[in-house]
Amino acid sequence: MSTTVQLPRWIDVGALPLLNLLLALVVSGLVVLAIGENPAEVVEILLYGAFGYEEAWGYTLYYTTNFIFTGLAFAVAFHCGLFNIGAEGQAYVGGLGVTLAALYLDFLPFPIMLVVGMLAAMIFGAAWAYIPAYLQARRGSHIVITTIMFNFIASSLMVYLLVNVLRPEGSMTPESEQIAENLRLPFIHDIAGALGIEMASSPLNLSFVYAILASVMVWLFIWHTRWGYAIRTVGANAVAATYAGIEPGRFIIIAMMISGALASFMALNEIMGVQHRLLIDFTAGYGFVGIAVALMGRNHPFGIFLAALLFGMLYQGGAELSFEIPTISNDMVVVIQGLVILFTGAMEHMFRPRVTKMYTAWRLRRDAQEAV
Amino acid sequence: MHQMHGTGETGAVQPAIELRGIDKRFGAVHANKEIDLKVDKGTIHGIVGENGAGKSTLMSILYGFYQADAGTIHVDGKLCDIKGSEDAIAAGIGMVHQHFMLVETFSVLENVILGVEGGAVLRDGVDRAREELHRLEREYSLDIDPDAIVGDLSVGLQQRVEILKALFRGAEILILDEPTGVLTPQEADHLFRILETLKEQGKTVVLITHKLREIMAATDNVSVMRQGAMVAHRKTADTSPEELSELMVGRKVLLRLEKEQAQPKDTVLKVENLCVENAQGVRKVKNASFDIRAGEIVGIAGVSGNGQSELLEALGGIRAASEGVVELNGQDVTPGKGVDAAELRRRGVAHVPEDRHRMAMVTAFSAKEAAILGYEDDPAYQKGVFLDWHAISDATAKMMSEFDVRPDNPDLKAANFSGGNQQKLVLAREIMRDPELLLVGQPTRGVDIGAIEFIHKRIVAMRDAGKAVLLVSVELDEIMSLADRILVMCDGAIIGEVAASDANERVLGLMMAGVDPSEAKAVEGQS
Amino acid sequence: MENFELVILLLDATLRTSTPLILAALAGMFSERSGTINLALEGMMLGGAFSAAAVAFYMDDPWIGLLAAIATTIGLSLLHGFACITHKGNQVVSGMAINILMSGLTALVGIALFAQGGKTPALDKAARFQPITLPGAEAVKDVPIIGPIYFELLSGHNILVYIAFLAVPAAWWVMYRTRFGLRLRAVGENPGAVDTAGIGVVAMRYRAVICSGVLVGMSGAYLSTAQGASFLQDMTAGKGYIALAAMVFGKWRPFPALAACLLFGFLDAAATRLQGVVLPVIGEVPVQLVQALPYVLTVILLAGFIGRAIPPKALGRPYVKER
Amino acid sequence: AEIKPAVVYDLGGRFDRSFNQGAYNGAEKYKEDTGTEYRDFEIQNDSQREQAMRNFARRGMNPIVAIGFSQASALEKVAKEFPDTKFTIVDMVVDLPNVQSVVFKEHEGSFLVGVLAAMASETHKVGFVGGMDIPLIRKFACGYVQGVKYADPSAEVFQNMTGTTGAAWNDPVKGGELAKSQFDRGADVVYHAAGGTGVGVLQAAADAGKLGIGVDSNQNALHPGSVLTSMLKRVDVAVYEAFAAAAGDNWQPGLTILGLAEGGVDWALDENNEKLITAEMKDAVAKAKEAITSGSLEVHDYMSDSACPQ
Ligand SMILES: Nc1ncnc2c1ncn2[C@@H]1O[C@H](COP(=O)(O)OP(=O)(O)OP(=O)(O)O)[C@@H](O)[C@H]1O
Ligand SMILES: Nc1ncnc2c1ncn2[C@@H]1O[C@H](COP(=O)(O)OP(=O)(O)OP(=O)(O)O)[C@@H](O)[C@H]1O
Ligand SMILES: [Mg+2]
Ligand SMILES: [Mg+2]
Repeated sequence: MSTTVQLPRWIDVGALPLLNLLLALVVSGLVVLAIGENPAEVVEILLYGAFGYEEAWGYTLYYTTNFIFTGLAFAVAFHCGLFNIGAEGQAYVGGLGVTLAALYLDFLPFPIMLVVGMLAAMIFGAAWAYIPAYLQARRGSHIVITTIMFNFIASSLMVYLLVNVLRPEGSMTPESEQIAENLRLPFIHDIAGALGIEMASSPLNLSFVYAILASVMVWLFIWHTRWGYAIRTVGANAVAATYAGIEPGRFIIIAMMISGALASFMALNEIMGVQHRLLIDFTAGYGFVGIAVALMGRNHPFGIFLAALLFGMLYQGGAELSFEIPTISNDMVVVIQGLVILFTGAMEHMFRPRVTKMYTAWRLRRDAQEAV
Repeated sequence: MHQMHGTGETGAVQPAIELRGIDKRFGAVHANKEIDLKVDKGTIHGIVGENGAGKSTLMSILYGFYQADAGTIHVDGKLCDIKGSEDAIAAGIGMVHQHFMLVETFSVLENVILGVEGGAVLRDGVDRAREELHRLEREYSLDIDPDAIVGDLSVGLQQRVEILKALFRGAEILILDEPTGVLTPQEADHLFRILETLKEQGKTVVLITHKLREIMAATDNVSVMRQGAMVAHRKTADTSPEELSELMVGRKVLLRLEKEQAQPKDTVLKVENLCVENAQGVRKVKNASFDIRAGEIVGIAGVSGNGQSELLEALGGIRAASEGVVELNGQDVTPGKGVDAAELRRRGVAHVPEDRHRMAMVTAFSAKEAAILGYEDDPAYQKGVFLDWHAISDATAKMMSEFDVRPDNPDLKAANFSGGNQQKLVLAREIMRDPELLLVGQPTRGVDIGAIEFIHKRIVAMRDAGKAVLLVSVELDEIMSLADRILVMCDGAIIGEVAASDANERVLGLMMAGVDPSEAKAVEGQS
Repeated sequence: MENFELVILLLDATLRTSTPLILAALAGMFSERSGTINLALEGMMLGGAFSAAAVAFYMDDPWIGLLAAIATTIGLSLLHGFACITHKGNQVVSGMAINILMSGLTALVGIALFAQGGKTPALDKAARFQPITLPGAEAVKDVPIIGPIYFELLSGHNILVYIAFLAVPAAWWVMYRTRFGLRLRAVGENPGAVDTAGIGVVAMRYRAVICSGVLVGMSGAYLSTAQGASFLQDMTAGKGYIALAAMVFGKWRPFPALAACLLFGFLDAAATRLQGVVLPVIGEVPVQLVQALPYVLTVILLAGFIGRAIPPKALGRPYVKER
Repeated sequence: AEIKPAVVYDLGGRFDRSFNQGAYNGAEKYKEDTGTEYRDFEIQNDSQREQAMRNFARRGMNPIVAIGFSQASALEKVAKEFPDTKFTIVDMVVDLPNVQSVVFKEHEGSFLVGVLAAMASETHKVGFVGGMDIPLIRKFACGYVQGVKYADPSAEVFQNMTGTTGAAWNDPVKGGELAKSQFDRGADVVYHAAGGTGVGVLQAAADAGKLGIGVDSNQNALHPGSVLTSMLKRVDVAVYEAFAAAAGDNWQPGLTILGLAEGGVDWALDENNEKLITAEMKDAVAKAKEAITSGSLEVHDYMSDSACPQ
């Protein structure tokens, strides 16, 4: 495709993903029809569930927060040419960091704890990403497989710790103790309340603001710093990077650690923000959805924000859906998710050649006319 | 290589291949423009043309690898609808691709039988193939162990496997795409002997090459391509290298460059006993020692693949030295010992690699992003912790205007510039840094005539400004017109040095083929 | 003697637990040797398990269930192929998508059909693969050594277990001794070589993923109609990924992959039995450690500390001729 | 009064043929009896508990019955947010003014099936397969062991837990493997307290021609002739009672403990297993039941001191 006329941005990052998304939704609609429900009704409930009332907004944005973090995590690694499937494990281990900090450093005052919790998550998440990164950079192990393996290893490790180490005496569930009140991220409705604005209560918390900040920082980092430049060079052409004196291995490790740190921020939302304790599988597949979010958002923070919002909406609206229509369980949302990933991610090239051809033909004709 | 016999009555015999009106576009690139070509049976037919002229594309269409947008193919006078390589093979066409099409983990035998296994179960077919292979090996003296793993073989031997593949499939017409680019002179000689044998057996050979010497020595007819079009057909006997090169580039080839006598000053680069290994651990540079002084251009001549690329990469800090010392202005900068490409750049070494498209360009970047590759740390491009895109844009615009890069839009994606313009941008980036030492490989490969003159002048101007230049080129003309001193490399070693004033093509050619310098001069003296 | 019995029983359990891994690992091998990454094993296995259980329930015949499973997984393979081979999509993303899709779809369809929260109804004897007693097994039952080995260990498994173990030499033979295998391996190493040899790359890769589908379908059917007696949501519980790890661990070759599956199956069987057991020195065996061992071992292998696993060269790269 | 009741099931879902299904049956029965519609929700992962309860509460569902100990921390939170909503939690104690906690004396019921298991066993070896390894399940195991020893002091009991996470409730393949391993070691009766996982245990027993013992709901019908009996834990009663009490305005917060005496636990006898239970067994178990309800026989509760008498 490189030799054809470059597609304008609005087609490349706008129309094409939308076309694919539309197809995913049409197929989802067919699935709904197939199980004997009315797609129009489903859409209505989905939208109502996601945006129809004040609290819904809070939930939608709460899910969005997770997806922004995992989407950014995937994108940063992707700019370095790496396929990080390990956000799930990195966030999980990041959650361990937050929890340990909260349980053992609970004497720290609130504002300091906000920073310490974040650092703890980052360090743990980045450290978990470091090993596959090192193996890729220095020993050539394929990062896709190692990060998958590391998800499972993280899962076993965390179960072990939760069951044998972190579970409070006498508790039946493998969960850590609750973290102290003053170490929790404030809910947005509480903040608003303090400012005199009445808001419905929802799990939306300060980490949403972190997510927005993180998006801006990632944007600045990737496109406006030397390291970001180096990372993109390694991703686009590792040979050229070596030529330029940018050692690919070093930036593979840097990019993966940043990626792991971003993934770990999901733990801030879930643990410091909402659950207030470490629990089994709190990552709930958000890490995997992050792949779709990043791909749909063309690995750009703004696109990721939009895609994260879409998935946040699907999650929240989907929960509503399973409440409203008993035959449609939460699994419907999982199906839609799968279809969206399939069509916008795996089949993203489906329309591209045709659209490119059409556009090229149109351009050539226009240029010819102009030449006359 | 011995002289060819003329083909006699051309036109009387049925052409083995006839292409009519072949047209092919890759997106916006018009790779083949309504091409007509006739290749006579039992001849060796050369095709020449600059990089990107469309030679490989044309032959790949004939072989069914690509599909033409328009045009017809006739084999032995019959219209042949070639939809894929399968049809081409059935029509008796075989091709040795520029980039080999071999399965490296397979044995020679497995590679040869792939696609013509002779049955759903391998055993019977394999035994028969082994015998047939033996016969072919003997007939064409293509010695090779059928059970060797192809990945372990040298490039020359891999090429034999490709030829065997074609012959095993009963090819009557054999296409070879730049077969000698990767060969040692001895291997090349052997190849031409094989081609000769093929011709004697009545087979037809199409030979693509850049080397006019080979065309003159080995072919019966020659066709010239330029920018996707077929511009001329000649009987080899009726043409000359001068005419062919003029046809290839579209105007008279440049004459010697006007330049002053060099005024060499202090030694800038000192290389002692440098050894470099490639990724497979094969020693490609063997005990190279030389130095370059400020105010001179040192050229390195050699058949490509004789270690020049590795030498250049090592000096540019990309490849580690396994032995030896490199000093820059008296300081140790031996590559791999704590010194990398970035460090060398900081110390004033600019590097224009041979394979610019792959190594010096990030085609996914915009032109201005590509224009700071390697110099992204330059304080001039920083604003606090951020990159100063305004400054970078201005600098890029300056490079573009000075080196006439078209279109002069710093925001355009690098991939959307033509090959030649991408190269000009790389040259601008490196030369405009005003470095102490310029390492430059194939500076004019693929750029147009106007640009060649301009680039040559810039390089000489650098020399005159007291800088050191190391020039690697396979074009003897270029070496001879630019360099003040010429080092000849063969099989990884620098086998001799010739002052530019004493150099001529024959001496250099002999030395490049590995003949000892004194002997080479003696041979030259006799003629 | 008692220890001997225990070992036999442990190995017996190993055969049962490694069977789905073997079938799925071979499935992965066919796909990946042709150059198509198959992360979708997990989802395909799930789809196969569901179809097998649902159809076996309606038809009261495990064989029809098996066919349905295979049909389903072939369909999924074709979907994977359509995304990655035809449309040159990202193979990893396609695999993940199929996994997620199947996790949801099996439950959704299950609820729609049976209204049991995504489960299928329990299958009765006639609808499941039953243990087969090998000839003479009863006779030697009480002979020391031979009895336990033949009667306990080798005899008394269902047909799919035997199929899985026979599939390994069969796969080896196909891979290394037939024209199809030669071309399949070639297309995973250098599709250009296959193309210029006059063989269609796309068709070849499709055939490979179809083989993959057949095998992984059996693996899924084994879970729900042989080892288990119904389908339930996410019942594969990561077995697809373990199989993938085993395939990598076996360096993309049938017999080493078999060894890896047996090892991983053994670890699983042992973990079940080691639970709560206090061993000298180590103390109580952390089950999680044993569970994580396959993954840890695979990572160590990939890191090149024990041998080297070199994937097929063209793995993960769609075949693009005209840029 | 008019009520809008809701049930939140634990992992495993309403058709686990066991614990959650008991709750479902209770709710269904109430609906049949009174015509009152109810809402229910099956959670798929831990993060959903809170949202599910909050969703119900926000929609004015009342009372809300949460099934399973895992719901405790989520319920605690939501109950505080909705002080006017009545919450009932089964299997766990949450001390709040608007929460009713219902727990069972599973050890007593398990004791009874232990007696039956010991008497049915010919090998004097019996097994136990638990779900998630938590004190609650050890409580089942401990009561069972006591029952077995009561009837046959020389009998041996094998014990296995399926896992340590919620997934352990829903892994019949693993359950089957565990049961097989116990049969391999000579057991001929296996009792499970493993939710959905237990389906695999009972299946394995039926496949091997041995006996299984069901739990929570009456599972005798799953494999007639192969399920010796089921330890009934009347979650259905708990749910039914909670609904009924709320409707009758006599719903009380605080702790309710349901044991043998209260009819909260029992063993199941129906046409599916009547051939397996001999008169002698019936007598023995009746005697034990009488002794326990009268207080003359005390079954040790594992959770009282995290230990089981050997
Ligand atoms: N890889 C590519 N991706 C996108 N467009 C390309 C690519 N290569 C070439 N083009 C477009 O096709 C046009 C022709 O390119 P090509 O490299 O064939 O030029 P050329 O005639 O060889 O010019 P030059 O002599 O400068 O190399 C260019 O102007 C460019 O816009
Ligand atoms: N597969 C392809 N996809 C897109 N463009 C291509 C492809 N192959 C070649 N081209 C373009 O077609 C033109 C002709 O290329 P071709 O390889 O035929 O040149 P060539 O004469 O063989 O050059 P060289 O001497 O460098 O081998 C070039 O501009 C090239 O960039
Ligand atoms: Mg070419
Ligand atoms: Mg060009």
